[in-house]
Amino acid sequence: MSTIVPDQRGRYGQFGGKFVPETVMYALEELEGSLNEAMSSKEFIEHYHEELKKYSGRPTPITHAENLSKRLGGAQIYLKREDLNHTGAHKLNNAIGQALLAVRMCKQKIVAETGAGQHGVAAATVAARYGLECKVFMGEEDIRRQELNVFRMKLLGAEVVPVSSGSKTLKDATNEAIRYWVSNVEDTFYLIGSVVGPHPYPKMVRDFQRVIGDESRVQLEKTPDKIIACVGGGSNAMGMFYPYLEEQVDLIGVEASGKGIHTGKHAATLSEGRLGVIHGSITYLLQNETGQIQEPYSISAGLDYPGIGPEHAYLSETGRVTYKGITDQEALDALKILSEEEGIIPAIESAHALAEAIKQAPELTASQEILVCLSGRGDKDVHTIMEHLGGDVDE
Amino acid sequence: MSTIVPDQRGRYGQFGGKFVPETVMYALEELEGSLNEAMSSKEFIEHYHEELKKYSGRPTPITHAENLSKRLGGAQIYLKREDLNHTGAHKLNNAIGQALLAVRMCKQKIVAETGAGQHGVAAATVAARYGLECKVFMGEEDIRRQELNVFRMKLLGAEVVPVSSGSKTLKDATNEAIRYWVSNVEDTFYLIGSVVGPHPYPKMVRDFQRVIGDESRVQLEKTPDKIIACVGGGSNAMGMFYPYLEEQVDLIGVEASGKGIHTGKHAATLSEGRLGVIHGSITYLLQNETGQIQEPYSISAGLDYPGIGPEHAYLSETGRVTYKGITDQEALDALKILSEEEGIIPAIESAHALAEAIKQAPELTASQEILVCLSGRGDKDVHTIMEHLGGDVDE
Amino acid sequence: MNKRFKEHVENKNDLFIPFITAGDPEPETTIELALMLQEEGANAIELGIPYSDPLADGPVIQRASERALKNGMSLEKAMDLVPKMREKGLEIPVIIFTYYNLLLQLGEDRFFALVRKNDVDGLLVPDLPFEESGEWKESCLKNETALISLVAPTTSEERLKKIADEATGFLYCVSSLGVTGTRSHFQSSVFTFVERVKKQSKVPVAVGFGVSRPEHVKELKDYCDGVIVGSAIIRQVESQVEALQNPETQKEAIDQIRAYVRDLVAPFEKTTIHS
Amino acid sequence: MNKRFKEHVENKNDLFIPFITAGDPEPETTIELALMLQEEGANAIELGIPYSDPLADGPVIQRASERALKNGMSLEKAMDLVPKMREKGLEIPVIIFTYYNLLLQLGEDRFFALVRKNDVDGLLVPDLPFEESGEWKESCLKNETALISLVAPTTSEERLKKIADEATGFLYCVSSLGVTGTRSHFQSSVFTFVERVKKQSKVPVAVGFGVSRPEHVKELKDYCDGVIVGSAIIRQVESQVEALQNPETQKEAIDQIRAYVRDLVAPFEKTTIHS
Ligand SMILES: Cc1ncc(COP(=O)(O)O)c(C=O)c1O
Ligand SMILES: Cc1ncc(COP(=O)(O)O)c(C=O)c1O
Repeated sequence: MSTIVPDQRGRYGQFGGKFVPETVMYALEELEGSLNEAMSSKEFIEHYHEELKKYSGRPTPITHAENLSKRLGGAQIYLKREDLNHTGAHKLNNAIGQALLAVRMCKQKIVAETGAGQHGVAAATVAARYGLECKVFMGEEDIRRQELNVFRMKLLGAEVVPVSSGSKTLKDATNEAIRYWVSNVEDTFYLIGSVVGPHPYPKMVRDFQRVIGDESRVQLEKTPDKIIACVGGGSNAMGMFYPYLEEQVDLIGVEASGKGIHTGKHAATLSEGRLGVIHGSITYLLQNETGQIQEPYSISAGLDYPGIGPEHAYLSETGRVTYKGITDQEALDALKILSEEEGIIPAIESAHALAEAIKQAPELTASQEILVCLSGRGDKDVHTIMEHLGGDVDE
Repeated sequence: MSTIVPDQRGRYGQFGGKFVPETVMYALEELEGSLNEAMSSKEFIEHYHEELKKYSGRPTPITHAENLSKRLGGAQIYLKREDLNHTGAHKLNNAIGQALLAVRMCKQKIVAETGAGQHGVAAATVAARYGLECKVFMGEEDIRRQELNVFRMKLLGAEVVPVSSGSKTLKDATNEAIRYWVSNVEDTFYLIGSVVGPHPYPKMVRDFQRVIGDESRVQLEKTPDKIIACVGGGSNAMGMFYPYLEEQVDLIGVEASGKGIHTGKHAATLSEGRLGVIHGSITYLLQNETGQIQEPYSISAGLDYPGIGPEHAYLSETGRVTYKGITDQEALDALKILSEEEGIIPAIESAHALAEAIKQAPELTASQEILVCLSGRGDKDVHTIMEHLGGDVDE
Repeated sequence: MNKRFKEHVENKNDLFIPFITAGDPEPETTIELALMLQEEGANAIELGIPYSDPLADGPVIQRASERALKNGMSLEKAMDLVPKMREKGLEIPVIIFTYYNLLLQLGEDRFFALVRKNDVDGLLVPDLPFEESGEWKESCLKNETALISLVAPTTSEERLKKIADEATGFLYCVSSLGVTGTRSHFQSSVFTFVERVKKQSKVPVAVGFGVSRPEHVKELKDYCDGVIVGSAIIRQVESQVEALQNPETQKEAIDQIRAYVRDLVAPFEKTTIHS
Repeated sequence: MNKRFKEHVENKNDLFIPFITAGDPEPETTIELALMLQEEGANAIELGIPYSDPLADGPVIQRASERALKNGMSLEKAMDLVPKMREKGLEIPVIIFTYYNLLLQLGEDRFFALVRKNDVDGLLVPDLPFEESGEWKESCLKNETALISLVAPTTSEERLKKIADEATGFLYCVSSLGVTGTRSHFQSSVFTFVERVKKQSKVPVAVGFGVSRPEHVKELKDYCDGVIVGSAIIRQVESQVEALQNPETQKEAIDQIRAYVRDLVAPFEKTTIHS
């Protein structure tokens, strides 16, 4: 990892960049300038860390999953507990950072996209906390599926704007958020929820999420043998991996292979996608032959994004990170195992990472260690799990 | 506070004691012995604190509610963030302690009662984590109302036993749990969820919850002017107050006055109850003229308990703690204000404490401080809030 | 010592002590049942006071409590039933079985005033343990009222001695851990336990919790001085609950229950009033 | 420089550059619309390629995209329409308006092969900013294809200069921040902005985004060299979408749209083919 990424143009190798309408270029330049200024301001960094600590409850602990490790009979599994963040997932780390930046840039409004509603809740939360107006774009289909998160956002004072274009889900909500931003760049900050979008977003989100990996390095006595994280857009994984890129450790990202790659119902962007442009960035994405973006599928609303952060595309290409696929069923099984063995109900997203750990642990010895990023809690998914596991949960 | 409570008989002044069938006396004696032994074991205490830290994510932070304080124009309001505990409330502090004790006592099973399901989830969680079988008794009426928590418990591997006796709610679930315990004292540990029940439960639960107050004392630079906590059975309040009993600080417990004391639909045990025996302990309780226990009412499932921990009854009698009532509507208003001002959706229980702080803050100056115990997060209540606030949440 | 206890319980064996819930399904029935039970050889009646939260009781007695509460029964009203039973010829002691909260609310003075007025013979408070019972014991002594204590298999030797030393009326052995209810067999440990109690006790030792079949009575007969029968009888009441409330069928219903009781206590070979 | 641009756009003013979505509602209509627009004085046609994620477009053009996609339109098929338009008499330049991803998937070589084969005159890629466009600009030059650049009110002076320096065909001024769509009035800042662009530009300067009323055209006329009209025309198409697909009513529908267009550009006082 000798090259510094991203480069001046916001490229990670051939990935990334700024593929946006001219109307947004100014806002991106402004953002980049303010971001660089803020990130080198001791006061800003301190404020950000203070809020992480006193508001979101960081550092999140690392829990040794002793029962699970014993059951698998291989490596020791450790869980980085991002589920213990305020609002229940790693998403808040980034939302706090961006919202503080928005305030520093004297923006009065934030706009965000959301799929399952986790990032929307995080955005609404920081908007309330830092006195910003907040609009969250959300597909009509997702609004229907995620009623409770919609209400949480409203309770937090945010306006949830239904998106009826396209497939009425995350990618369309993102388009709509960008459209809104384009029309309101002057007073509005676009708070993106993952390491996606045009430069400098992927870098900014990574830098606000790297606290996950930074803390882990301090908390663990030694570098683990493997680190595993799920990848939707890729922010929890980048946050976890980034501080470990130069270390001797296997890094494994896990995509959702949904009902199985062969069924076409999946969100396995890296294994099934082709190079293209989505939401302002060149990366891999799921698309048909002529380049129309395809709707991905996963049981977990946080993983069904048709693209992937450009830095992941780069890390996949360079081979530094290995990417695997986990199906709905494998994730559900892992979720059930962790619940019963350790009393932790993970988000279905996080259960994908866990499922991969469960596969790999038996191949290691008891003195080896796997660190799993438990990106969020499963409370938000209980309805979905109920539908899928049905009555047979206690058998 | 010169007298040491409880005394040998488990009495806090005239309150407390062990009013249980002879069949349980042995188990209480055994428990008391093991508890005393464990609490003086450095190893046990360390293990308990290690689990609080690495599993539940303690210490929980104290958040300065700056926007809220400004809006109220009086005291600075600080929030002790018990909502950031694993599973979302202070309940886990106690559940971890008791479960570790159960393991130390070589019990293989735990039994617990639950109303809203928060303690049930905490019990199921620690049962999974420490390898115990778990039965949770829950009123049929509550099972219907708290479907998601029921499923969480099942997912965690616990058996949820429906209780159809009496009013089919918390007090009946408690009776049933005690009955089960009576029949299975040899291998079963009864994990009570609040500072109620026969001695040594109120003391034990308090001692496992005092971490709330102990941490607060370390975290705050000075002793606040007032400390406010809600009171169902009274465990979060006792945990918060206990380490401050000898300090110069107003301590205020908040009961649920439901739809208003005059309507009879409330859970204001201290103001409306009479001395009596409930669940093995002499304390104040809501009862009719002849001594039949009455079903309390509150919008918050965690506060509608017809009794109150005996130590609270004592602290009320001695005047050390003042107890106030907050209505459903006041609590809902407070919940909405905190959500919008600070991006924190509190449990409706906790919102009762907050509502009292909102009443009292304007009477203090900006250099004075009120510490509120934010006992839990509101996610579990979103359905209830939806029903009550309906469509007008964003007006 | 209360004269009725002296006459019907003291130094006796083959004691048959049935439990009925006052006001289940309504007060009249309770009186009739008490009389019938005396006719079938009962040595004392435990008159259960219905309570909203009967945590020592199993589902059968809980339901009886609910039925009685629905009809407005209370501790005070239940005690007022006793003279009516006496009027109709009840001679055996009546023991008020009540949870402690009901006593607390009525108050010690008022309770004992009622004890005296209504000629009540004993008191059993399942959730008032030995350690907390001092004051009540004194008042009971003063009022010649037996305060029945319970002992359980888990009761330590030391405690057992203390309890037995101060026991009045009879000692109630809980046959197994658990709440009241009926079970199909006794564990052998029950017999060892009862022998242990017998050794300490100066008053008769009766076994309760789960006695519901003639075989139970037969099994226990040689180890103790008697049995307490609760849920088994209440279950009979429950099965006749409609018939008991209809004046035309009431007698028949009582006789059905009588037949069950007669069968149950047959091993005692009692000389009953009817025979 | 492409000969059609030379003839119809270069050094011209009162430019009328309409946008239509290829294949909305089906390919035949697109051809007819292009011809009608030429008849009404269009100086060039922007042929929009439907895309699943048209993030620079407002709801009207999004819906047009969806209609066209449903009927299987693609970048390749859209380019194949151009010779058919020529056959029927289209003389003005045709500019392919496409999101970058579609270009990437088709590939540069294949795209320019199609450009040559089908005699396409220009290219506009709303999400390919100046910094990333170098390679495509070269190929465009090589293929005598204008690469139309956009400038916005927020574009810095420095950037504007760079963009204007390399502009070919015409410069597309975004009249306001926002996506395409129609608005009721222009802010005065628009005119200052357009003047700023005019100063830098060596090619004609056209204003787009929101032009939908004759008053708009009148207002803008004196500040710039022409207008681009997108959503306003597509909205007309949308309102005739049924009629356009019925051979019997198609002509009438097109004439309805024609009437709207004629009215819109009336302030230009064009000598149109029909008149
Ligand atoms: C709990 C959780 N984990 C993971 C993700 C995926 O996002 P990312 O890949 O950016 O971490 C989400 C997105 O909503 C999430 O909620
Ligand atoms: C969040 C929360 N706060 C408070 C309570 C009340 O319990 P206690 O008074 O024991 O703290 C509960 C009980 O379920 C609860 O869930």
